[in-house]
Amino acid sequence: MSKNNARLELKSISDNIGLARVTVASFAAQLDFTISEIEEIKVAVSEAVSNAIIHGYKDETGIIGINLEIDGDKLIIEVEDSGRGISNIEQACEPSYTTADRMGLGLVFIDSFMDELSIDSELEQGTKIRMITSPEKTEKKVN
Amino acid sequence: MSKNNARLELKSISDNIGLARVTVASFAAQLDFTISEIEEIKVAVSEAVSNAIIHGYKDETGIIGINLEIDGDKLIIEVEDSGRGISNIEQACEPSYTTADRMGLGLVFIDSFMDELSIDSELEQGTKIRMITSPEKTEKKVN
Amino acid sequence: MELEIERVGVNLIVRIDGSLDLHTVDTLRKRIDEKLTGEVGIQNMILNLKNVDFIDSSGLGFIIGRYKQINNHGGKLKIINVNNSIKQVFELSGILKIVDVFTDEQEALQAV
Amino acid sequence: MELEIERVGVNLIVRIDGSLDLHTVDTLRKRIDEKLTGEVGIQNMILNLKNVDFIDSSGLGFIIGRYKQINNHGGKLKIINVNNSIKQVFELSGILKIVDVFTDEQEALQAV
Ligand SMILES: Nc1ncnc2c1ncn2[C@@H]1O[C@H](COP(=O)(O)OP(=O)(O)O)[C@@H](O)[C@H]1O
Ligand SMILES: Nc1ncnc2c1ncn2[C@@H]1O[C@H](COP(=O)(O)OP(=O)(O)O)[C@@H](O)[C@H]1O
Repeated sequence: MSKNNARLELKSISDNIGLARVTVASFAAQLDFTISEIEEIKVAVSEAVSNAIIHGYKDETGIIGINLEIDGDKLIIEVEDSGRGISNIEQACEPSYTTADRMGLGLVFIDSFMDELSIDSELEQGTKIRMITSPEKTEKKVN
Repeated sequence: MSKNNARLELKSISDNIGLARVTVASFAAQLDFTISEIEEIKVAVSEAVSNAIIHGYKDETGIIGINLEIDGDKLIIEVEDSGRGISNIEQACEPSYTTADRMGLGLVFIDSFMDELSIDSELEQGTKIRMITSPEKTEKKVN
Repeated sequence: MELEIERVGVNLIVRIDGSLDLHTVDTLRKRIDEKLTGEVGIQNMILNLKNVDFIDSSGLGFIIGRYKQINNHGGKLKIINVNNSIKQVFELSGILKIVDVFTDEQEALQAV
Repeated sequence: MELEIERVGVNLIVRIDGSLDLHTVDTLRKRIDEKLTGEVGIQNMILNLKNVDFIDSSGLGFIIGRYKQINNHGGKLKIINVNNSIKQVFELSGILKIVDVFTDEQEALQAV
């Protein structure tokens, strides 16, 4: 499996967070991730989808798109909403920073659990979070 | 949960059949299906997606779309491809009828396991299979 | 997600089954609040996470929230059974520095 | 999907772990064919489906295919451990009228 891709579209309701996790985990299983790496991927997806629901769409309901791609040994996950957008991305990534009386740890978790994280956002247009990870991170980090 | 919907898009490669099953099963779990009803739903999805891969796209690769909807106690699943289409739908549904040296049981299984099945197909345009089912079928059938 | 709440003296044992995420924490919070306001004399809370198969920052927020709630009234929050699926999130978050973790309900009951 | 093949006298015991669908049957078929052509004297096949968690009509086609292959050479195909997840498909398909089902490998070995 060196190339594959899929896309999942969901209504931005919390009932669908588990579905997002399960789908991404099943797609990810095409690469040789360890169980604990799959857990980390699930956390990252859960954070990104929760953010789209709570911050992106807030009191409205919209569509969340999840693009999945396997490219060689890389798993690329994009979570996008057409919601309110982030005004200051750098600030949003700081630990404990939250605009909604939450933990402010979502983006921190994504950043810790994934190899790469990039955020693309425009006010009133929406947000796209792109995360990349590969199996056996520890081994690679040691080298 | 009285209204929800999601859409999954996949490349038509057999690696993705398990992903389709897992995603649909997870979505279906929002209704009160028994374990054996979930098994039946998985079989139906597996048949429809396999058909899109083998018959719809044959030697090419295309996109398979899976629309999922919950409406009251109904689960509505649509599997669509933009492949070669079915020339005679009635014939295609007959047990043992196959154009690819297979069992000819795929559509029979879908029809048995789901409450409703309808097929929309046009040659060289593609095929859309729509299936509907609800929890506790046996109870309802007895009444 | 399933929830089992048992009272043992001044302690409330809360056993959670399923995922701790944005979707489940509201219900959990409400069910626990009902118990805390409906009964008098509850001091400490023991969260049994043995059957929690997933937790993210929303779930962590739920635990921290219970910690504050109990702590504000002079009680203690104890956690038991942090299994492998949720270990990473616990370690990364630093929550282990605030909340005490025990291996079984008996041990936690003795420690409160 | 995982596969374990063991030879016991003239019998080939095939233990399958995972799903029997379009994605897995080609590999299974090839691995079994290699064994059947690579070794002489194999007469019967016992398919142990204990750890098969899913089967659809492609998986059924695989079993019928093995049945024909073995039957054409005068051998017998036996199936053991049709568990709950795959029972519905077996019953609906009518395959039970063709292939004999046993409860364990020992019983199947004695019956061939
Ligand atoms: N999809 C999004 N749309 C709009 N704002 C977002 C989005 N994701 C994150 N943010 C902003 O970034 C902040 C930090 O996010 P995060 O680290 O996940 O913490 P939390 O969700 O606990 O607030 C959020 O409080 C919010 O202001
Ligand atoms: N998505 C599709 N696109 C084109 N043809 C199809 C499609 N689905 C089914 N068919 C046709 O209907 C026939 C019967 O399908 P089915 O009952 O699933 O049996 P099988 O897949 O074993 O052939 C197929 O052989 C094929 O000719």
